[in-house]
Amino acid sequence: MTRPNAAAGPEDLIKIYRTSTLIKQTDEAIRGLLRRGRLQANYYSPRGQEIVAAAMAATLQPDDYVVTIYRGLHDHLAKGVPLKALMAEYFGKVDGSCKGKGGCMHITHPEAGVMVTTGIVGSGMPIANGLALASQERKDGRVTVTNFGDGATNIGSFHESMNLASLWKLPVVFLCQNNLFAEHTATELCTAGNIVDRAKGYAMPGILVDGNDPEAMYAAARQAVDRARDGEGPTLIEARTFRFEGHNYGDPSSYIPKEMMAEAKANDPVPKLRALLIERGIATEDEVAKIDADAAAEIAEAVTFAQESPYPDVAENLSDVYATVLENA
Amino acid sequence: MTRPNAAAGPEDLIKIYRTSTLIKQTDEAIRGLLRRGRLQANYYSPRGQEIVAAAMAATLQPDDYVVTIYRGLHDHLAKGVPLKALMAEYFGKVDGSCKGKGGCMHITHPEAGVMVTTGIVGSGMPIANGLALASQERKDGRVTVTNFGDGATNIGSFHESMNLASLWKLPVVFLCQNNLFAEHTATELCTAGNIVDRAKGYAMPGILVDGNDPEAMYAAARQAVDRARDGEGPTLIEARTFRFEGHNYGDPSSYIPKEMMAEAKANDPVPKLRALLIERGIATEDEVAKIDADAAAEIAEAVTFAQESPYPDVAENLSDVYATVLENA
Amino acid sequence: MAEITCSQATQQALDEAMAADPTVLVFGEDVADPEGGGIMGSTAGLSTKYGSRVRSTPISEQAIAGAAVGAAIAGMRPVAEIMLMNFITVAMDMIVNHAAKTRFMSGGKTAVPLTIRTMSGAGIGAGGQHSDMYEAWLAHVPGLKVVVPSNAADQKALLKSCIFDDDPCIFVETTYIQFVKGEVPDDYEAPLGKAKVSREGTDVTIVGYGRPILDALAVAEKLAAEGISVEVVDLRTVMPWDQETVFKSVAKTKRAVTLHEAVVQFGVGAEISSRIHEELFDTLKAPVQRVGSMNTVVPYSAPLEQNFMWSQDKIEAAIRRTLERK
Amino acid sequence: MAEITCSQATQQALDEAMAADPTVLVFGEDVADPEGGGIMGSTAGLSTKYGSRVRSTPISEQAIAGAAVGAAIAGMRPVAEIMLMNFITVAMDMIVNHAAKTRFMSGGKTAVPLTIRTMSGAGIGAGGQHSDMYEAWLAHVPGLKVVVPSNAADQKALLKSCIFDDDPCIFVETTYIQFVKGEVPDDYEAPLGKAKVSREGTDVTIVGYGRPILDALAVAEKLAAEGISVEVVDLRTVMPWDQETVFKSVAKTKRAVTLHEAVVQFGVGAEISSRIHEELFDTLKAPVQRVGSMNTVVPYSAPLEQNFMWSQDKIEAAIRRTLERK
Ligand SMILES: Cc1ncc(C[n+]2csc(CCOP(=O)(O)OP(=O)(O)O)c2C)c(N)n1
Ligand SMILES: Cc1ncc(C[n+]2csc(CCOP(=O)(O)OP(=O)(O)O)c2C)c(N)n1
Ligand SMILES: [Mg+2]
Ligand SMILES: [Mg+2]
Repeated sequence: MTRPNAAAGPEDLIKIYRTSTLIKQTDEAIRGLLRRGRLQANYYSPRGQEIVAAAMAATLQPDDYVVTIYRGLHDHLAKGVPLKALMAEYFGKVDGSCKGKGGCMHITHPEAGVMVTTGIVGSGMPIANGLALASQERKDGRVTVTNFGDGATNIGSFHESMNLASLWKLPVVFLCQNNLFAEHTATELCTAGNIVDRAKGYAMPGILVDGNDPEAMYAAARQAVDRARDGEGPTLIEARTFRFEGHNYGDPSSYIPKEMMAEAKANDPVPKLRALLIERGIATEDEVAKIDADAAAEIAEAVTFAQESPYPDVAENLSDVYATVLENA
Repeated sequence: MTRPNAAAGPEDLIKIYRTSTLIKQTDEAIRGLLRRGRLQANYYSPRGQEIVAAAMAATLQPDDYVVTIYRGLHDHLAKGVPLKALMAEYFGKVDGSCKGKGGCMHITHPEAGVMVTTGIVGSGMPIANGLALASQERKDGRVTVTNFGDGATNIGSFHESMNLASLWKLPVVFLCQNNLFAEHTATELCTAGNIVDRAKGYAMPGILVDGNDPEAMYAAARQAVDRARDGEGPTLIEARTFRFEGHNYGDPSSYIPKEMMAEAKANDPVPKLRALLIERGIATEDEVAKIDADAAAEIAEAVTFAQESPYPDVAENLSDVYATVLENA
Repeated sequence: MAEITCSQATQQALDEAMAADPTVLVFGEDVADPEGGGIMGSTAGLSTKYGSRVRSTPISEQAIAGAAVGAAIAGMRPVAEIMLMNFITVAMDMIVNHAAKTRFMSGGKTAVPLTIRTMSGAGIGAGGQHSDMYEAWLAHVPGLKVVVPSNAADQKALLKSCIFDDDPCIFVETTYIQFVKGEVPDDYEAPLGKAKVSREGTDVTIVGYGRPILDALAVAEKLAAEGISVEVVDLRTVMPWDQETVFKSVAKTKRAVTLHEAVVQFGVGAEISSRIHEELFDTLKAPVQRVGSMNTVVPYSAPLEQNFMWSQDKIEAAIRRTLERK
Repeated sequence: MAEITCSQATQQALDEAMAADPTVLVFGEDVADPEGGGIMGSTAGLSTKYGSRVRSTPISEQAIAGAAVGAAIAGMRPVAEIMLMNFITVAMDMIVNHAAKTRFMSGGKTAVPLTIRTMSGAGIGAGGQHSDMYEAWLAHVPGLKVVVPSNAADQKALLKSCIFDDDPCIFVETTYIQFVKGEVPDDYEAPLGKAKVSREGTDVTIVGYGRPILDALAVAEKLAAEGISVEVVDLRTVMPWDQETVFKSVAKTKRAVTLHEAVVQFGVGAEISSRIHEELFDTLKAPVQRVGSMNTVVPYSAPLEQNFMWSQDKIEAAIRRTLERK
């Protein structure tokens, strides 16, 4: 069932672009810092997947919940995690989202609805169900979006979560960001059948969409989010996309066919959306240039902030383990 | 693809009946022993599911592998575990299949191809893949059948196993014995969608069959086994059946609608097959009566054997933990 | 005062907690009334009374534990049931990598006030996959609290303490004692992290928890006739355990025996024994002895299972070993 | 003799085992050559050489561990890789309820000669879900063997010992030392269950395993200058551990410190400490000290992580504590 108002309007597209360029530039900044040795971090670049996150977030309310994975920068920024808090967390500083204790793989920022970022493949989904269960019981109208990769669709927690969400009609959206590889393994080598088809086995609607197409992605997201919010239950979205920078920072990506990479980069979704905005007259070159420049300025400020923020005191190792510090531990 | 020779012949039907009546009578004997306090055991009766196991086994070679669950008596007997060894294991005696150390939930009898009986829901499937992987690498032509309940289709290991088996084209048959309940929970309350449909999500053929119909069950099993043996990969069979005695011995089954139970019992598959054999002239009343009597005699002998067998020496607690007894453990 | 079983104690604790706080949710396999209110009846009546706050789940322990983690992060107080302790092996990721660590990894931004109820214990012929006690694993995971009651009153009071605690708690009910009755005073409370001196004594301290406490008390009674005075400390909470009470007791008796159902090797008793030696090296008259089950798989055959388990004889022998030295 | 890294040691052990025995299989995420031969290169070249005996798998740790269990029961010697130790939390059922127990529960009819290779360890900024050492859990499960090498030679020799052992072995490679090089003599062998005295000494014994052995040796070297003579016992096998060697050493030095990466509480050190106290109560001059990581979640921030970890300072302090008493 396609719902009315599922199409992205001009404002939505501008918003998606603003988010996307912020993600793209932040990613470039982080990789620059890593390259120059100014930052040490296990970093999983979302470069190439910006539109998926930006379009999804454009359909969400500020208090909706998001769960994501180590490759989560795009999801974090799209949902509104403040750049300074994010950047400081990457640096392990006390002003980070999690006081530097969680780190870049575990960004949590409830004020922005980012509730969990997990480093264990597939684990976000069962937890997302729990967030959605709370919403269902409280009738708070929130939707929970859980992001995961193509590789994660082969782990048990995916299966258990899809089934439970469907049975209980939980207000959750399962967003599979299919970037065609799980670490170094191509999707078809580790996934029998098509991901989107798995939804049927749980009597759940499945939507296959080009995640790099902002309008298609927005429409798919919108449909799933509205369905969840209306109490009709979960949806699986398989958003096809690509990651330009390999699995983690430093990955030479030798397992990715050269032509595949070249083609993907030729279709870089962020400049493509930029061009589309201008072409359609939704924004002028000056306007998008300003968006780009604003992002750059914000990032520069956040990097400085993060670098200048102090490290947490080592006493932090004993706090937040339990609600109160244990005596003899 | 339906294969030639997939139909059960008269000999097959007689074999299926012989196995079924042995299972049915053994189950009755065990419940009698439990009722009279002559045996203490956590017992999960397969009464009502005899045909599924008997028909499946009729399609297998002696050295094919079987993996099953705590509710496994029917699978064990069908595959040829000697009744004495089985019964002695129930009694925890040294002449049991596993010297009394595993018990009724963990029957292992490699001589009959019964490799694993597990008490952890869903856990047989990943292990079955491993057995099949060994066969594939050794090219020994064996097929592995893994049995599990409807409830087990909602646990992660089911999903991971189905996917891996399909990817690697393992010679394994996933036999879901759908008896409509998982403990006290009706299948539709815990399983979104239809079990058989889940196969499609793994690009695996799925067969829905009336497991209580010996000919239909034989044909389904035959198709799956042949496919596996021919190197074409796994099949999921959803065999609909019913358990007459609730989840475990002593379960009053108050969660099962009375009419449902009455109808199932009215269609008791074992007497039905008996009648069919006579009706079709495959066997005479005398012949089936002799089959029944032979089973009864064998059971009586096995019970006596088991009761007379000694308990294992307590020193057995230290052996078989490791290949050699550890010094300081 | 009426006596109730341990299962009933759980049922009452859940009922009272749900009545007191609408954020308390209960879910697990077969826990709702149409499914019988739990295989032990520990959740009987709750779904009828509290509707969708009580839900039977599919056999999906990761989904169960995960739903508890998520609901807790969102501010609820879920009580999830993992039917038997051996089944936490399929939910360990949720418990260990998520429930335990979320508060710390979020820098205190999200808490996980969940309770996971589970059951286990040998002695009922359930064999190798339905009888294990793995509390030592969980105690080794910073961020978790682990509770193992030994009687109905504590089972009720401690379960409520877990539910209203702001940290993730693993609550282990011992299969064997679930039908044992005990008095539960109305106003009885049991805070987490506090041991109970179940019997006072002067010659040797038994430090344990769960079902074997009953055996410790029986042995203490028996030895009293011989003039051996045994103090029994029921830890109740395994992590964080009440070091103060234990050290105080052992400082007095100068001898100690640790006691639990789990196998001895690498068990909870090792931590307790080590700490006692570290703290009271000069005081101890004899090395701390450890009693638990044998280092083997839980056997099915009845005589083997009895031989495998801790026992009153083994407790008594351990006590006598500590008394050999003057 | 050329020096090789620990990762290369693994690669050589696998290659030699596969060449020697056609029943040896290798599988895990990304282990085949098209996928890079393992994230550390530890399986590089094997799939090219051995074809389908080496397979990259989906991200399905239960399926991976389960396939190993099944293949082992069927008579193969699978070596399965669970990329990081935190991920065994999703495969614990297969390891604990099945691999460990199958031999016993089958009355010896089926054996499970599998090896599970995994990797972990703090100190590389990987944070709360990629750094934990949970070997204490596995040592607490009767039926499993647990091995943690500290150098390339042992990594190679012990891995081969695991592969050709008839019991299920968990082989833990420490992330941090995988690129550390060491000499590996051609004929070097290391049997399971045998410790190595890495340095002889007379005043105090350090009993440990894995990466911290390097720190122990450094501290021993430092203290030697002060005239303090430290014996370093590298257990190598955590379960079953070499009690004979440990007791012999401590009987000589009369003082002991246990050492591992894992958090101290309820860790392997507790078992070792308890056993030493039990056996050598009258010999010990001071209580056994335990060194390990802090009882908290592995923190991300670099200074916090350093503070969390065991360290040479902490080892030295522990040694000095044992020496305070004469
Ligand atoms: C349970 C578990 N197994 C293995 C890993 C190691 N690992 C980290 S990321 C990854 C690949 C995940 O691929 P995918 O789900 O497609 O997400 P992507 O990285 O492509 O965004 C793997 C195998 C893990 N983190 N958790
Ligand atoms: C992982 C796990 N969770 C829960 C249980 C408890 N349990 C034992 S049998 C069972 C029901 C299984 O139902 P189904 O798969 O349909 O098989 P059936 O008993 O009907 O043959 C449950 C929940 C278990 N043994 N293992
Ligand atoms: Mg991917
Ligand atoms: Mg069933």
